[in-house]
Amino acid sequence: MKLNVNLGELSLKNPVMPASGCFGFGKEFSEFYDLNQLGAIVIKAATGEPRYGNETPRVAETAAGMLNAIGLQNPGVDGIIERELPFLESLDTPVIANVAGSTIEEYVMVAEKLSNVSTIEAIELNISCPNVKEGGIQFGTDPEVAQELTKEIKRVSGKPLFVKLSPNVADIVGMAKAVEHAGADGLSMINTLTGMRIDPHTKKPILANGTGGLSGPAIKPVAIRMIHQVRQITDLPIIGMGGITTTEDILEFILAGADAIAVGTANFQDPLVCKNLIDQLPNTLRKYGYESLQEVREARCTQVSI
Amino acid sequence: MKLNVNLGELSLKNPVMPASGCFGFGKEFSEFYDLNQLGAIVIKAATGEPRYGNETPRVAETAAGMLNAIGLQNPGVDGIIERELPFLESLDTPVIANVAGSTIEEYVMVAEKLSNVSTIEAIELNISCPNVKEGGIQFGTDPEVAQELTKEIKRVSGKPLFVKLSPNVADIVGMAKAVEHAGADGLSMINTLTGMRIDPHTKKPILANGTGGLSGPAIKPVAIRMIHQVRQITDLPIIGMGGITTTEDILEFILAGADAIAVGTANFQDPLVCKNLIDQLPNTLRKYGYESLQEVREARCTQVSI
Amino acid sequence: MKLKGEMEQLVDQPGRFIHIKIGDGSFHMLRRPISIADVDKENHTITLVYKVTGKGTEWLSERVAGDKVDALGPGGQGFEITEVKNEKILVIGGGVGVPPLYHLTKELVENNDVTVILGFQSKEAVFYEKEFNQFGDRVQTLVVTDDGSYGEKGLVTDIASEFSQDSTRYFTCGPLPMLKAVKNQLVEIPGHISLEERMGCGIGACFACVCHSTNESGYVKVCKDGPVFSSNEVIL
Amino acid sequence: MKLKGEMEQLVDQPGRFIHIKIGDGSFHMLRRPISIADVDKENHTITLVYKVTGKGTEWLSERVAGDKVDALGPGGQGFEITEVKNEKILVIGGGVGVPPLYHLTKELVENNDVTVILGFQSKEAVFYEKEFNQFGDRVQTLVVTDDGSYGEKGLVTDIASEFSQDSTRYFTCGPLPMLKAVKNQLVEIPGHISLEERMGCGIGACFACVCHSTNESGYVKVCKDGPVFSSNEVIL
Ligand SMILES: Cc1cc2nc3c(=O)[nH]c(=O)nc-3n(C[C@H](O)[C@H](O)[C@H](O)COP(=O)(O)OP(=O)(O)OC[C@H]3O[C@@H](n4cnc5c(N)ncnc54)[C@H](O)[C@@H]3O)c2cc1C
Ligand SMILES: Cc1cc2nc3c(=O)[nH]c(=O)nc-3n(C[C@H](O)[C@H](O)[C@H](O)COP(=O)(O)OP(=O)(O)OC[C@H]3O[C@@H](n4cnc5c(N)ncnc54)[C@H](O)[C@@H]3O)c2cc1C
Ligand SMILES: Cc1cc2nc3c(=O)[nH]c(=O)nc-3n(C[C@H](O)[C@H](O)[C@H](O)COP(=O)(O)O)c2cc1C
Ligand SMILES: Cc1cc2nc3c(=O)[nH]c(=O)nc-3n(C[C@H](O)[C@H](O)[C@H](O)COP(=O)(O)O)c2cc1C
Ligand code: FES
Ligand code: FES
Repeated sequence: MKLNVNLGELSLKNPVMPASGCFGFGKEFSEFYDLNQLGAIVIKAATGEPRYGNETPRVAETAAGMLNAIGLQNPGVDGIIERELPFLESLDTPVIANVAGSTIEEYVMVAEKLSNVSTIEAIELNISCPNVKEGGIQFGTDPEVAQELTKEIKRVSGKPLFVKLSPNVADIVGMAKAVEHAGADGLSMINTLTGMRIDPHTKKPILANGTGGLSGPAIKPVAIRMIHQVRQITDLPIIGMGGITTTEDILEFILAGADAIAVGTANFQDPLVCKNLIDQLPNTLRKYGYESLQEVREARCTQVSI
Repeated sequence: MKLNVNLGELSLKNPVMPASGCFGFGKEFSEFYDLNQLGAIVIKAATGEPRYGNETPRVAETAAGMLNAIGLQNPGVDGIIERELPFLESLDTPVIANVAGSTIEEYVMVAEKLSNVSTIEAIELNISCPNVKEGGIQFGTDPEVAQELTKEIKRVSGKPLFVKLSPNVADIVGMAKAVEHAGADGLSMINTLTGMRIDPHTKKPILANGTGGLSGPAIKPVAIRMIHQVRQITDLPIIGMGGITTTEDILEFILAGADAIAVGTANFQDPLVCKNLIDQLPNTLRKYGYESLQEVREARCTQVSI
Repeated sequence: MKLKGEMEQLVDQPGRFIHIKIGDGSFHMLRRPISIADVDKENHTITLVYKVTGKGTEWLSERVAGDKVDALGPGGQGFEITEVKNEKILVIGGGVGVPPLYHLTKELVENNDVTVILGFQSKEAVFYEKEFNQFGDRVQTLVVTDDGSYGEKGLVTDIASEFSQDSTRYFTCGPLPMLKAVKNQLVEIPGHISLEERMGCGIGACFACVCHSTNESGYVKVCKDGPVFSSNEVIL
Repeated sequence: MKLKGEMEQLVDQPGRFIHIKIGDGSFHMLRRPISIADVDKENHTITLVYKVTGKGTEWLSERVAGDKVDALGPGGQGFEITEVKNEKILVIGGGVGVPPLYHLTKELVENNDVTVILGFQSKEAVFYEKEFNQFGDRVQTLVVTDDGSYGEKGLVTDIASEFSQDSTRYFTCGPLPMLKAVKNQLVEIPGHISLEERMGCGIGACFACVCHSTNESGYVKVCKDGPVFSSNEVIL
């Protein structure tokens, strides 16, 4: 069955990729299956300098989900280019780099460096980071700031740019419009919802950082809603994510308006999940009467939501 | 064990109440247990005129949660006062009325009428309704509109006013400040997150309305985070809700900053849940080393979150 | 599936349902409504017959003898038949609407003649025909399938019309399009319709399961006022 | 709990762990790390010993013989002891850190003399002492409790100091405050510390389980580089 999909200039052999931050730089998962089977690989966020991230504990389980506050730990953009990308170089599947930062300048520097590496076929812009210059307000919750950031990145990067939207906003459609207007080539949605858990024993938040990002099946209905809303106002390719664990979930995301999907938290429950989803997808599509992935995208539900 | 708590002028014998919309007007649950055991009762939203609400299906299950789009079906404020409140009149537990509307005028009218009924001891203002005059934007996502609405209600109502905040915002602290400034006597948080599910068979949203409100354990980490954040900036009493199913959850909400709690979705899984939580609460508090509910409130976690 | 417990004593009418908790813990927050298909007062059991259509019914199908199931009920109003005697009755069922009609027919046949018309999508979907055939002479059971792969080809309404002049009353349960067609066709005799709707509480408190009605308030609740309604009470 | 499977062949060192999926479906998205407490290569089993502290270990405790458990592993780096021979070794355990030390001691005792110090909160919390006593003459096992309700009163460090001059090396596993105290006290002999941290992936990909380190990158991953580290590699 034909599972291939084009996201603008980017051709994927199938719509399934691991989500940023849940797959490291691929090495560990390559011990479980051949990474060439994946539609694409999104690597962990890169920042200008190496970061240690937050203190531990950094993860906590929640009902049908989890919280994380890794805090962008990574070896820095240069470290990634030197030590992590060589392993991915020979892969026959697109590698998408996730870019983060605390200032517009940092984002731009990281995006520029990664865009110049041939292994990287697209950039995913993680705008859920706190903007230190603006006193910690996320880049992802102010449409004007997101617009400016997107424009600056487009200026230095020739690679397709996917802006990854934060769900912690009242008006996701406004955010999508802003970044499309600024030149985004696609959207990734959604990042995590901000959450917290408190330990009744210690009376303190479980995460050392206090709050963390909620991911997993718990947030799937929010992701589906946002993708559906945004699909009504744009033709940009959308990489959908948020709680995917089954091939039926993939179908739901594509019917909502996604063109490809990313799997995050589920990799922790089952390291083989991406491979298994790809293997099972043709049967699921047939079960629901489709002969190709393209047919599902055309069957998209375009009812305007209220 | 002392479980009583004062929410401003309102005295509750214990901190557990059913959440609005999940308990009707109490009649059905009174067949399962004596409603006098409850700390309070929050009745279903009232609007100016009777409403049929949305078409069905109105509910859909999600991972550790559910979506609902009842659409404010109710017999109208006069119908409620005539036909529903008499049953609650003789109860020895405070009844809190939930007020909704599509315009400021409608809200004010409903709140005024309900405030004049002696059975009603407090008003909960449901600002998650779309504002028809402003083109459907929710009252609950614009701090200025919420502020104006709160002020207008305070003008006509002498009863304690709890404003129920919507979580579908980027800045919950700003919303809380706005309504406190306008004279709110307390906060209820949180209402549902907007979500959607699509049926792979029909390719359409499961809910006739398209989107619906996500509730249940899935949203608990978002509720805890928002209550914790808001508690840092206000001393107003907070009624916490969002996914409570166990006494440990209650403890987590109170440590986060809530003074009392409401149980919504869990009533559908177990109609006896509120009674059981009240019965079990003393043992749980003891297990974690508390001798009264007041002690838990004092042990609140005041670490400022990031 | 058979459930043993005290509940059977409370099942005073056919057509009521039980509301079943799925799984442990709080992954599944909504119960599933399933009709009571039969009652055995001697052995204290009730019988459920269901089709696996999703996670909840799948979970149910994995229970083994001796497992405990958390069921709320019997809920709602069933088929009111204590006064129905010496009539010629039409019972029309489709798909998962068939099970409660078994219990209904079992009670009706004590005092009435019954013609049962069961509709299914195809031969593979047919079930419970044998059980209906065991009722003896006073019950005539006919099966139709959409594709003609079993019984007559067509819809239940295609044959219902043959029997309508002769009948004094009908009872029906099945998918909404079938119920609509039956209601529109059989306008001359009193009808009793059992509805399906997605439920929240299952006890009348949440307003999830309403249906438009000709009554004063404009609605009925399927879980509490129904699932069985008289045909002129509901607007389908 | 004993698990049967093929995994035991892969357990080359004491101190490694397995990562266990909790429940069916996706209510519990995170696996739980549990140390391998013993290996029986003949019967193809591994032994786990755990304390019920939450939903996951509660679920584990409800498994009955014959149930299947989805376990990933063995993960990480254990205690490297192939070169450790003819030494006098101090093994220090606290609480749920005790189980992996059983497997460790079993292997160590073949070529070394071992002093085991186990610390618990109170008499009720003491476990596995008997098992350690079965190792015979080359192993001396001492128990301390915080409240003195069993064995000596005090902390493991209180007695560890008595043996430190005499010992060539220590191995330890337990709660973080204990590990810190042990590391700070036993600075003169080489130490091997097994850490606990909340985990996401359990395979080194998510950076959930890091610990500050003296190495070049400034961190180690407990799930992949550990859980066992040499005492001068980690900053506690
Ligand atoms: C009064 C009543 C009596 C019923 N009696 C029977 C019966 O005897 N035998 C039988 O096979 N089925 C019966 N049904 C339908 C049965 O409730 C659904 O098939 C079942 O709930 C599906 O659950 P699931 O988890 O397998 O499917 P899923 O699709 O995974 O269910 C998800 C959610 O949707 C709801 N839902 C899905 N389909 C339906 C439906 N058709 N009606 C109501 N809710 C639905 C579920 O209750 C659940 O909340 C009855 C329904 C009602 C309202
Ligand atoms: C390498 C390693 C080996 C371990 N070996 C053992 C052992 O042999 N015996 C034993 O009893 N315990 C052991 N633990 C601790 C054990 O992992 C936790 O007790 C267990 O995960 C608690 O799960 P729960 O669901 O019962 O508790 P909950 O508190 O409900 O767990 C919620 C989440 O927190 C995590 N968590 C909670 N406590 C801990 C903890 N102390 N360490 C790591 N994660 C935690 C859980 O994994 C889960 O993700 C080990 C931990 C690690 C890291
Ligand atoms: C442990 C962890 C780390 C993550 N790190 C990143 C990151 O570095 N950059 C990013 O854009 N998103 C990151 N995310 C968000 C995921 O990419 C994804 O958007 C989100 O988890 C929702 O998908 P899921 O529910 O399938 O996990 C992270 C998520 C998790 C759970
Ligand atoms: C079926 C249903 C109906 C609801 N109706 C109302 C309502 O009328 N007014 C209101 O303020 N909140 C309403 N809510 C929101 C709840 O009161 C509560 O804030 C929310 O469900 C979170 O709590 P929970 O997770 O315990 O359900 C409704 C929720 C559900 C599930
Ligand atoms: S399901 Fe709640 S009113 Fe019927
Ligand atoms: S748990 Fe993921 S890196 Fe250790």
